[in-house]
Amino acid sequence: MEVWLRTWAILWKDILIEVRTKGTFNAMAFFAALILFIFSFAIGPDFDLLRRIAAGLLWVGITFTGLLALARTYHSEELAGGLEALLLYPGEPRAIFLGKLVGNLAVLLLVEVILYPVAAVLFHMDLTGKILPVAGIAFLGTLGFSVIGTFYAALTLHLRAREVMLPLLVLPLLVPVLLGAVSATAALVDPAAAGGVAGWVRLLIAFDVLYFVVCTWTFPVLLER
Amino acid sequence: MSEHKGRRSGKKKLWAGLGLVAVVAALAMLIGGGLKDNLVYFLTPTELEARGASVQGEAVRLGGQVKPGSVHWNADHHDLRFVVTDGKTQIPVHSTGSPPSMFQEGIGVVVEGKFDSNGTFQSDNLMVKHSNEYHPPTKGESPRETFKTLMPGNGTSGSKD
Amino acid sequence: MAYLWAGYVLTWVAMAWFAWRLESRARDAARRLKKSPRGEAETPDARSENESVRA
Amino acid sequence: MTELTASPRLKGWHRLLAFLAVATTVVGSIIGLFVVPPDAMQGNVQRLMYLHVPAAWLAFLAFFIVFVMAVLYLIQRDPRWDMIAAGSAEIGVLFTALTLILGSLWGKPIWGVWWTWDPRLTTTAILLVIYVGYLAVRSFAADPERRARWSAVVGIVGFADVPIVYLSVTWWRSLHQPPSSPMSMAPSMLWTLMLNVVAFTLLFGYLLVRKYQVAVAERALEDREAMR
Repeated sequence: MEVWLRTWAILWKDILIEVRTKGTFNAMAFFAALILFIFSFAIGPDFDLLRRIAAGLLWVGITFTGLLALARTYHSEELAGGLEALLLYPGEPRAIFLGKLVGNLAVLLLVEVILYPVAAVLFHMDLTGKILPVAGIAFLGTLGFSVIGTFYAALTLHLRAREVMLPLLVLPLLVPVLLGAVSATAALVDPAAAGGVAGWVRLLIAFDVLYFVVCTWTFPVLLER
Repeated sequence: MSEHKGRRSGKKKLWAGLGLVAVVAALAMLIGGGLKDNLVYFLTPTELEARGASVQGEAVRLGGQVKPGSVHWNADHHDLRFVVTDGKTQIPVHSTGSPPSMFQEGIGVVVEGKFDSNGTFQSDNLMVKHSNEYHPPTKGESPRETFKTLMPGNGTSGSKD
Repeated sequence: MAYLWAGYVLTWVAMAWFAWRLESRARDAARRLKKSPRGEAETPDARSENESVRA
Repeated sequence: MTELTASPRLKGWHRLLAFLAVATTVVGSIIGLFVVPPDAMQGNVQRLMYLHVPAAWLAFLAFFIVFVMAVLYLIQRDPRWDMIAAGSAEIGVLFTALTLILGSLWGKPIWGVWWTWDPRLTTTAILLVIYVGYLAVRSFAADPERRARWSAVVGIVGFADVPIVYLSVTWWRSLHQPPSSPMSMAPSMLWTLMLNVVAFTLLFGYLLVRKYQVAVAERALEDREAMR
């Protein structure tokens, strides 16, 4: 069980740093909302169109904001010397991955708590009575995003041009996850959308599991020496 | 020490086994689980009709067979009308511009567009879906050449060969 | 027919270009390996010296 | 690293492979273009199949080798596995791009479009981007040991997409036709296709062996430079 203890320790350390330094959470939430504002303003008053593409725009916002969050995943360690500093943490390196993963997941979910109501207002999405299933899909999508993102953030940490490399590596792998999240949300909000919700949720779960296992397995390789 | 290590590697094996099971389950879910209804590139006429009025004015892809005998091609106006069927439901399609050279009666097509108010499917993009069968022309038959059929002066359709 | 020929020509060109680039890199590496055996100087003098030694 | 250059095992291979590859490719192209009859439905454009299908096969083969070599590298940490993986990935990217372009050239006259977001096409494009990312990781990592380790991980995670590409046509309703089987093709066409698959595979063998030799030589040069 020491893995869980270490996971918690790393998570708690990051939370403390975030709270004490009044981190970037506010700015990130504002950025995400700003993206939605710009879209809804640029597209104009075509309500039908807005409603149909709402889920897609929402996830564009989440993706961009998420990429910002991911780039900062190992920020505190970086200031102390990069991945080498991470290696100083004793015990199972997978705990580092899990701790950082939960951290990213929590930050993104908090952003989404703000983002979904904003999107509902701007894009005329009717969420009444569907809040739980929509939240479930948001969780599954964000989980897949965070797993791949936390993993590749560690990989790109010491790469040249990493600001470009992180999205370049992450986005292709995220296609199935984003496809599932967008389509499932759209199917819930707009009953006319293609396919049932169940199939998309299955796609999401399958890729979440696949990515989680492969990334947790191979993460220690990234932290060697 | 060795005992401790043995217990640890046993635990590691347990986790690795669990991971493997999870991966296999995920892959099985992708292959077997009802994704067939979701990851569809096009809708069949029956499915499209089942959607009813909800797809009015919404861009969709419709896929099916060109019903034999339903093709009307106006070469002067590049105006093409035909019926797409899946054996059960039939949907009239209207398309402008030259169709792909493979277009003929009985062949599979995918059209992108939307329903107009008359219930005719207005196609913006007409694509031909060909089968995975390949064979040389039989004796006396000449192979089709691209852009020969359905071009001005060629009458209604290229179904005769 | 234009599509057909475009496809074939493009494939041949792509293959030839890739192989040619590879071969020139191989030649270059082999030349440099010969030139500076065991990390010695790369001057023409040194090379001829080495060759004479080997001969 | 110097003992790598000393190993003479692959020395003469590439010439034989190069000769065989060129010979079979020339013969395969001539038969595909002029000897075998055109398809009854599609006419001469169908001859693109003799390039498109072998190119796609090579792409799968190359990425499979990247995957296997990545796993081997992570187990044994032998830099030679990494060199093979790197060469294979580069060849794989070339042939994935060729597959897409040839498919596009085939699709325009037959389907009527250069490109559409069909599952097969989409997943193949994603595959290309994933392995371009793999090569980018390699080019942006300076230290050889780290480069090998990181790219191995990228190769393993990225390979998850390959079976999905292959099966996408049978799983999902698409515009792309399902893979042909010996039953659905005339024998003469099948043999031409097989010949071209062999030709492409020989070419792959030659390119991979040569890539490996170059990698070994350049590594030796790097080490000498570092020793100075």
